[in-house]
Amino acid sequence: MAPSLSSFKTLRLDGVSRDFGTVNALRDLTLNIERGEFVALLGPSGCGKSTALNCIAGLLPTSRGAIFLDDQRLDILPTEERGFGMVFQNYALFPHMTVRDNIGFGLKMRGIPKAEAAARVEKAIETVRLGTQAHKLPGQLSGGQQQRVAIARAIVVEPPLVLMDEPLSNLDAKLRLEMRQEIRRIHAGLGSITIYVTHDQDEALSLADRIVVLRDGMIRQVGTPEDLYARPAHLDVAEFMGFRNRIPAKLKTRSGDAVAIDVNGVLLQGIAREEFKGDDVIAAIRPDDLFAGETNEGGIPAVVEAMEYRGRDFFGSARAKDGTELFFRASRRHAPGETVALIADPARLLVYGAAQ
Amino acid sequence: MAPSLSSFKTLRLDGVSRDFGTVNALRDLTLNIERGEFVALLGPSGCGKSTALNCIAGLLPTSRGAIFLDDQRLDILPTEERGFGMVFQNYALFPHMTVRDNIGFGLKMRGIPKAEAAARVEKAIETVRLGTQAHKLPGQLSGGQQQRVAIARAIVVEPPLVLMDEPLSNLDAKLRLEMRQEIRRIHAGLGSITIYVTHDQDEALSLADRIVVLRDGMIRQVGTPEDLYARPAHLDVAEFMGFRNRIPAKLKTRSGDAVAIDVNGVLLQGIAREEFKGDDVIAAIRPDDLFAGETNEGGIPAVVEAMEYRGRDFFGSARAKDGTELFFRASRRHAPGETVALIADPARLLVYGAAQ
Amino acid sequence: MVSNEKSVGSRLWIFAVWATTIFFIINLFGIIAAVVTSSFATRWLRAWFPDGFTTKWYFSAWAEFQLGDLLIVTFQIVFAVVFLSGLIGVPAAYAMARRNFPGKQIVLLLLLLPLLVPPVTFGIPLATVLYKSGLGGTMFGVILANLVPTVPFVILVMIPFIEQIDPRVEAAARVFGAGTFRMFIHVLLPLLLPGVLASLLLVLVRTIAMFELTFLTAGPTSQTLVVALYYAVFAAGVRAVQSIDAMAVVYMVTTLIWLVIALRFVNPTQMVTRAKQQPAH
Amino acid sequence: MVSNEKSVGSRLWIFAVWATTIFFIINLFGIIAAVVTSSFATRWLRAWFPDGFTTKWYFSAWAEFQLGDLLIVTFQIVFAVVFLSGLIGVPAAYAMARRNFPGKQIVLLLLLLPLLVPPVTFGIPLATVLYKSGLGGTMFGVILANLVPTVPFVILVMIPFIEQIDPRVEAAARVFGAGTFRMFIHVLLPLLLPGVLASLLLVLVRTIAMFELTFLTAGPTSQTLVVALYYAVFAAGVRAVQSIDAMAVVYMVTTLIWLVIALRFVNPTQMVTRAKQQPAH
Repeated sequence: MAPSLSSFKTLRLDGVSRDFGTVNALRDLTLNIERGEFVALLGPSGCGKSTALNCIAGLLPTSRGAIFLDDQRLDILPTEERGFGMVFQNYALFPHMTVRDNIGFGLKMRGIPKAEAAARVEKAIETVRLGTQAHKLPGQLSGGQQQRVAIARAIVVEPPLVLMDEPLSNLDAKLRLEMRQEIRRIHAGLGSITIYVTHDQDEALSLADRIVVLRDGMIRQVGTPEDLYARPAHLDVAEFMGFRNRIPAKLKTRSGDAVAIDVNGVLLQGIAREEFKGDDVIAAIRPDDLFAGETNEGGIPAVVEAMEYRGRDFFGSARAKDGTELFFRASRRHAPGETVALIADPARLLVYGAAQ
Repeated sequence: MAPSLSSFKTLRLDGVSRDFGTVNALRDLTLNIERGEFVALLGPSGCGKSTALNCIAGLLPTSRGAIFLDDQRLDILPTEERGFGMVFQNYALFPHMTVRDNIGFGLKMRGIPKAEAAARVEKAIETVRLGTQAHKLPGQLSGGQQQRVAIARAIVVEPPLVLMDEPLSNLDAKLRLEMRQEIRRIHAGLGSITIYVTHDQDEALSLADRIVVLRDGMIRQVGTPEDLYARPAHLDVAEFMGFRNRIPAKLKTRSGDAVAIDVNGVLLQGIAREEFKGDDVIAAIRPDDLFAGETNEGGIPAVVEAMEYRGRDFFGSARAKDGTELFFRASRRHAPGETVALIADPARLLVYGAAQ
Repeated sequence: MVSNEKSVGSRLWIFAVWATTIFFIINLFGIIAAVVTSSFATRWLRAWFPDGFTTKWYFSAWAEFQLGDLLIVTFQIVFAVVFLSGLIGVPAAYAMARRNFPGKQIVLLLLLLPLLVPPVTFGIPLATVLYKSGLGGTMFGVILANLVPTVPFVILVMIPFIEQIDPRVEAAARVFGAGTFRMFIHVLLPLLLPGVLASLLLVLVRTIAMFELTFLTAGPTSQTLVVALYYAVFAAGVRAVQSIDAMAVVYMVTTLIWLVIALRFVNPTQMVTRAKQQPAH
Repeated sequence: MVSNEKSVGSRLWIFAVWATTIFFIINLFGIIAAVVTSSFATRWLRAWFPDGFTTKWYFSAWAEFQLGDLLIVTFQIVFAVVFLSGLIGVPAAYAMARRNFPGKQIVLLLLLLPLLVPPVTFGIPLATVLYKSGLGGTMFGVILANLVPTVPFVILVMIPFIEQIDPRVEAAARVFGAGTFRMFIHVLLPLLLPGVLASLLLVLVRTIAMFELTFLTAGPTSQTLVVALYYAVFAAGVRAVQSIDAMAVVYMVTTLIWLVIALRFVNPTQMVTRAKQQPAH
C-alpha cells in the first residue's frame, strides 16, 4: 500500500498551506522535487519550515493544497501509510528497544519477512557504521551514535522520501561536520529524495543541491547553494545569508545589473539584484568583502570602534560619517578612533531597493 | 576590609593547586597578571580552568599555593571578603530581585551609603545599556539582557579583579559576537584585571591580551593570541587551536627551526616547534592552509572522499597513500575518487616530535 | 501538534474518559452538597429538597460536642506541629538537597516510609510507647505522634524547592560580600518562602485531618475535631444525623479554608511538573 | 563544589540537623521493634526483654479475628480498586498530559481535592448517599468509595510519566508505519509500564491502609483488615494486648511487602526529582 521506492520520479507539492487558527503558518508552498535531489528548507525559527515538514510527513493535516508522488495523492493518506523515512531533531528513538529493534521497527510494521528484515537491518547498521553497538539501548549511546541510529531507522525502509528535521542541531561542532559528510554519502547511496530542514546556512550550503528559503510561511528564494551565497534575491535573504553590512546609498547610474552608487559622497560599483523605485537604495556586503586598505583611495571613510582577532585576520566595527555601522576585515589591529578607508569588492556589493 | 581597586598593581598566583581526593584537578598554577590585563584561561572541559577560577574566587579552598594582590595574601580570606566581581556561566542572578537590586547587592553588602550606591548602580546600568529594564525581574529579561545585568553586578563594586566563567556560552551566535565587543569595551573602561574562562578558541583569541592554555590541570602554553594561533608550543595545543591535519612524516634536514620533511615521498618545508628524538615527526597544518592546486607540483597526492561548499570556498577530505585522512581547501568541487595534489603553506606547516 | 485527527476510535475513547471524569467530579460535588443541605434541613426524607431550612443543628452541634473547646485544642496541636515540622524539616531538607553522601538514597527511602506506611502500622506501637513513658493522652504526646509523618513530609516537599535554587546563586551572594547569615536572610529565605509556606500549609491540613495517630494517642483533653467527629459517627443513633452532618460541615469548611489558602501559594501539580518549565534565572 | 568549609556555625547546625534526623529514624524503628517483640512475648512488663517468646498470640489472633476471611475480603476489595483505578486513571492521565484545553489547571486542581481533602470530609456524605442507594455495607459500595481518591491519584502520578515520553517518539512510530493500536502496543505500553506498575502498587498500599472510607461504608461482610484492627483497638480490654499487637504485625507485614515490591519498581522521590536527570532519548 505504501508508495514504493522503485517506481517514482517526482514529488510535487501543490499549494500546500497550513493555518493555525487565523495564523497562516505555511502559505502556498509549491515545489517540484526530482528523484535523487537533496533539498534544504532554510529559514529562521517560525518561518514555517517545520510546519512544511510535518505536513509532508502527515503529522500535521494540511489546510489547503495537495502532495503528489508522481500521480499518487499522498496528503489524504494517514501518516503510517505514506511510507516515508524521517529523522527527528532529538532523534526520537524508541528508548526501550535496542539499536537493532529501533532500526527494524519500520520493517516489522510493514510486515517484511523476518529473515529479509534482519538482513536489511544488518546492511543499514553497516551503512551507518554502528556494528558494535547494535545490541545496546539508545540511552547507552553518545549523541552522534544516536543520530546514526535515527538515520539508519529512516533509510532501512528504502523510502521514496527521507525527511530530516534539524538532525544535527543537538551535536557539537566537530561531530556536526562529520555527520554532514555522512548524510551526503548516505543520500547519494540511497538515490531517493531528501528534504532537510535547518536554520543553519552553512549546513544548507554544504549539503543541499537546492535550497528553499522560507520566511513568514512563504518561499522567498529557491536556488543552488552558489546562487544563495553569491546572489540573494531579496535584502532579507541577503541579511540571513551573512550580508551583515546594510549601507543606505543613492543610485547614480545603472546599465543592466551594473550600478554605481553614492555612499557618503564616495562612488562605489555594485550589482543590482532587483528593480528600484526612486534612487534610494541599500547596498549589502559581507564583512569579509569590505576591507580596511592601507590607502584611502576609493574607500568609505569610517572611524574604528572595536577590533577583534580571529586568527588569520582581524575583524572590526566602524562608524561612517552618516552613522551607519560597518563591519569589516583588516590585516592588522587598528586603534579605536583611527579613521580607515573601507574598500568594497564590486563583484560582491549587492544593491537592493530601499522601499522594501 | 576588601582589597580596593585604587592601589594594586599585580595579581600573583603562586603554585595554586587543588586536589579532589586523589585527583589533581589543578597543578601548580603560577602566573603574574598586571593591572589592566585581560587573561583567558582556555582549555577543553575537565582541564582545570573552572577549578582555577573557583579557587581564585574562594568558592573552592586551595590545596596548596597562595594568591597575592600585591603584598596582601588573598587565599586565606573567605569569599565574601575578597571583594572580587564575578560573572557566572548561567548568570546566577538573584531571581527575586529587580535588575536594580541585583546590581546594587554588592554595594549593599559592602555598606556603601544609599545615595552613593544608587548613583553607582545608575552608572552601571548605563554602562551596560539597560536603562529601560531596571525595574524588571531577571525572569522577564532575554538571555543577552540577563548577561548584561550579570556584568553590571560584577563591575559596579569596582573590583580589582573580575572573574568570568564562560559568560557567553548560553547565548546564540549573533549575540555572542555583540557581547564580546561589549565585554572588551567594559574591561577597557574599568582598568582592572579580567580573568576569563572559556573552551572556545575564537572567544579567547578575540578577547584576551594573554591566553593561558590548560590541560589536565597544568599550564601547556602562555602567550598572546597571535602566538597561540600561529605558533602552538605542543601538538595537543595545535590540535585544540584548529590544526586538524596531523600528518606522520620523516625528518630530512633541520637548520634552526626550518626543517624539511618527507611525507609519502614528497619533500615539504616546515617550521619545527620543538626538539625531536629520532626522525619520526608529526606535521600539523590547518585545512585552510592545505590547498588543492591545479598542478601536481610539490603537493601530497590524495584521493578525494567528500567535498562540501562553505560559501566562498570548498572544503574536502581526502586520503593519502598511507591512509592518513587530510582536510583541505579547494576553489572548486572535486569529484569523489579524483586524485588531487595538496599543497601546504611552508610558513604554516608546524612540525612536532612523534614520540609525544 | 502531533495528532491523527481522523481516528474515530481514539476520539470516542477520549470522549468516554472525559465523560467518566466529569461524571466523577459532579458526583463528588453532589455528595458534598447533600451533606451541606442536610445540615441546614429541618427534615429531609426521600424528596429532592428538604421541607425547610434551619441553622439549629449547628447550635446543637456546638453545644453537644463542645465545639469551642475542641477547636481551641485542635488549633493548639496543629500550630505546634506546623511550627516544629518547619523548624526541623526545612534545614534537614537543605542538607539533603545540597550534600551528596553515601546512603543518601536509603535515608530518602526511610523518610518516605512514614508517609507511605499507613499510620496505624506505627501508630499502635507509638501509642504504646507514649503511654509507657507517661506522654500518652497529653497534648505533648499527640504533637509528638503527629510529627512522625509531618517532618518527613516537609523534608520531601522542600527538597525539590531547594534543588531548584541554583547553588551558583548562593555562590554569587558570597562573592558579592554576603556572609552565611546575610546570604540566608537576603537570598535563601526569600527564595524558599513560597515552598515553606506551601509545605507548612499542607502539613496544617494533614494534621487537621490526621485521625489515626491522634485517635491512638489523645486523651479527653487532647482530642481534635476529627477524632470527636469519629466518636460521634461511631456512637450515632444517640444523636440526630443532621447534628453530625453539621459537625462534618464545620470540619469540612475548616479544612477547605486552609487548603484554599495553601493552594493560593502553590499549585501542587507544579511540584511534580515544575521542572518542565525553563527556570527564569 | 560551592561550600565554605571554614564556617564552624554552619557545621554545627548541619550536625544538629543530622543528629535529629538519625534520632528520629532510630526511634521509629525502636517503636516498631517493641511491637514485634511484644507480639512474640509470653509476658512483658517494664523490663528490657520479655520473659519468654511464643507464637501463640498469632494463632489466637487468627482465630479470634477470623483473619482468614478478613484477608480474602481485603484482597478482593483491594484488587478490584487497583484494577478499576488503572483502567480509568491511565487513559485519563494520557488525555490530561497530551491535550491542552481551557480550564486544564482547574480540572487538575479538582482532581487534587480528593487527595488533599481528608477522607472524612467527603466520606460521611458519600457513605450517606451509598446507604440511601442501597450500596452501603456491600463490597461494591466499599470499592466505589475507595475509587474516589485512587482514580485522581493514578491520574496525577501518571501525568509526569506520560509527559516524559517525547511526543515525537509517538510521531516516529506513526511515520514508520504503526497505526494507533500498534503504536499503543509496541511503544506506549512498554514505556508506561513502570509508571503504571508503580502507581497501581501505591494504590494497592493506600487501599490496604484506607481506614476512613472503608470504615464508613463497610458492613460486616465487607470489612478490611485495617477496619477490623481499629475495632479491635477500640474494643481493647476484652482481648489481650499481645493479640492485638500480633494482628498489627500481620497488618504491618502485609503492607510492607507490597510497599517493598512497589519501591522495587519506582523510587518515589524520582517522581519529583526525575526531571533533573537528562532523559536518555
